[in-house]
Amino acid sequence: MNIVRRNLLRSAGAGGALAAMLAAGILKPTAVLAAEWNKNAFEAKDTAGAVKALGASSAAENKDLSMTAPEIAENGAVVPIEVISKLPGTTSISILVDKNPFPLSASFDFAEGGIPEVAVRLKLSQTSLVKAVAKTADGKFYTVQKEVKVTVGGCGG
Amino acid sequence: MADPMKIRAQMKGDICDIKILMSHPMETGQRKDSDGKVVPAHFIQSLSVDLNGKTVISGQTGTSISRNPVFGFKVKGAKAGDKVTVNWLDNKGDKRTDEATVG
Amino acid sequence: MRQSIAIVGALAIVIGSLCGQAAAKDAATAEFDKFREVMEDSNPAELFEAKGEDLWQAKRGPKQVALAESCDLGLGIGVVKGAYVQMPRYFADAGKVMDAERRIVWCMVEKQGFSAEELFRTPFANENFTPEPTSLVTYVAGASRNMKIAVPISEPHVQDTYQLGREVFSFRAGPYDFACATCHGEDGKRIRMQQLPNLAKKDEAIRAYQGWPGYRMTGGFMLTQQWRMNDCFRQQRFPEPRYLSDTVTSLLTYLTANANGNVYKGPGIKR
Amino acid sequence: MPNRFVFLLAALLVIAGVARADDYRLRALRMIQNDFQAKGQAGLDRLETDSLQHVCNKYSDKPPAPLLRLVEADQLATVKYPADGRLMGDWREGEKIAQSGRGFTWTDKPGLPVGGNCYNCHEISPRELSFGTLGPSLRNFGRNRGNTPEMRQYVFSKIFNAKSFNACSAMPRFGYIGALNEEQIRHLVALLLDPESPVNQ
Repeated sequence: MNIVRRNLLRSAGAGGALAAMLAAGILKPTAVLAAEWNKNAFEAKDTAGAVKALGASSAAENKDLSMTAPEIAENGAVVPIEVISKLPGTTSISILVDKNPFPLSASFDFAEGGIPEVAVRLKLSQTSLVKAVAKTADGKFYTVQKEVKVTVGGCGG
Repeated sequence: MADPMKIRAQMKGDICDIKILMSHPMETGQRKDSDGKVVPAHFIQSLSVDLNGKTVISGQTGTSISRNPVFGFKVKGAKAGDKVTVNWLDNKGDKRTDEATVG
Repeated sequence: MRQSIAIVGALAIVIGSLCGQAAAKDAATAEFDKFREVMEDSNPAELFEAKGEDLWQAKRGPKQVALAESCDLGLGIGVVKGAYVQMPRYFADAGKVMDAERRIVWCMVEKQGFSAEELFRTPFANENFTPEPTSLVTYVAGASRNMKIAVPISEPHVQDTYQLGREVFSFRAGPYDFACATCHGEDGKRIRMQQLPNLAKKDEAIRAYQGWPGYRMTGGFMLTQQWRMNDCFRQQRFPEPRYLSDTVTSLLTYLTANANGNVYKGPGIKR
Repeated sequence: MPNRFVFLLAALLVIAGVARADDYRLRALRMIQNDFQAKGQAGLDRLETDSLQHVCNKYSDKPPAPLLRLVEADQLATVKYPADGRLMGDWREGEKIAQSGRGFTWTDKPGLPVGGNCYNCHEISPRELSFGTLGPSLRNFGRNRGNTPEMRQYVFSKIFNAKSFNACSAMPRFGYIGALNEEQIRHLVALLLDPESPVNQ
């Protein structure tokens, strides 16, 4: 089962009943989506706080977790980032922009069938480290990071 | 109501490549309009990708996602003709569900 | 004195182009190019193509007529595929050479009965608003994707407009003495990090042509060739060209016909 | 005889061609006058060309040599040097001016200070990677050319009125049109020539 959904069930305090409702299609998927948003993590003002709110205490670098990001972004409003995890049993990938007002940008959970490879486009308010944190089924966290430079545009300056 | 998404789901070998374009302002709550007034935050918070009715990837997003978001995902166990459904929901309760057929 | 300055100047230009520029420029440009494909592969412009298609098909306006059943883009009423890459062209019913946006707005006014005044008031998109002609142009442009640009340049009206466009292109005026050609008349130049295609040359004009209509990453909205010309004149420190004016059409005729023979890959995605 | 005929024909064709080009030029000018509207600080008077612009337009930026020298001398005569003779300011201020591309568009507020637009076209400090290439690189400008009084005067003049040295240069006449004042130009001279400036590091 999807980890986020499991958390939801636990916090709802009536896992069995909710699961049954879900299975019966009484709760629309968007209702589930609404309950999932991790406010603490997304509203954390620094990377350390966000990572902590995701439940990661220490994360190690590993060659099986990689990130593709431009060294210099053509436009900070749309920076293409791809994160690929070849770590066995990857259950989630989160992406953070260190210098943004709220660093946590996105967090994805992979159920059976979902391959832990995601491509997103992010806003960078300035030159910053972009960081990915992956979680594996055994509860371990891994990380990778890259610096993306944001440049000034033409004409208007 | 929000505009429809564009979803492309294409088999590449035994992996299904899914590209999603969403129509959404993704307001950070920090931008000021031309009159100098702060534009309130308005952004997608959650999304899910279902294959034949079963969620394979679910995501949560914050204000750092670019306006008119673009996502790329990969799914295994799919075949041509399967149904891919994408849902999103934003912080104001707006939502959208769209479908595509795997090609 | 003058002579020695000139010599030193020439020397500095040579040194500049040999070392400083080359290294820094190429690293950044190469990096942009690497991610260009990724960006173009999933271009939010597609969202506007879809919107434009709905607008094209729907019965709308005071006359409750669909453009699909009333608007001739040059290849017959309702024919969209391939029309974009053959504009600007001469339209006998209007007695004018028209670019795609000008023609679409003409159809909206003449066929559907929309108010020209209203359409002219807010012609370009911003964060909160996308004009209907913008979505329509994006749809029409997308329907010519992967087709060869073929402005009918031998048609006398088009040829005449092309010649006028060439003159507009090189007209210097304003406080900074700028013409279009000041920035777009040489190969391989940049303003800050932005490439400046040489619009007089076939292989470079195509780059400008297929950029617009384009999804602008800054702000995240859709902008058209009409907007591009308008904003170039702003940066040229000129007064504002009227929306859909002969001057703008002539420039678009000049740069599009210069790109004739190339395959159109737009709508674009731009910085 | 046939040779003379061919020559005559060719001459006539050339004249016809020139006449046609002039015709388009005039018609384009009339079309422009008709198609623009004043907006913000950008009035329609900006479409009226001054003598320099007229010459450059007429000769497609390549006026004949005697005219070129005349025009350049004319432009050089517009340069106003500081009364106190001081040509070097603070390169740090110069860097800020060089970075800004603001000024004179219909969306800009009228009045000073406007930016120098320098990085739009030139490589200057090695710390700024986002630079244009319309103009030559100015990297190591002072180191290559020397921080001499003559060089200071040349740089001041060039920024004040670039057309003094190249009549149809792409570079605006920043001092002449009142975009940059004396103090700002001094700072830019320092940015290029001061040995402490990052340009020369």
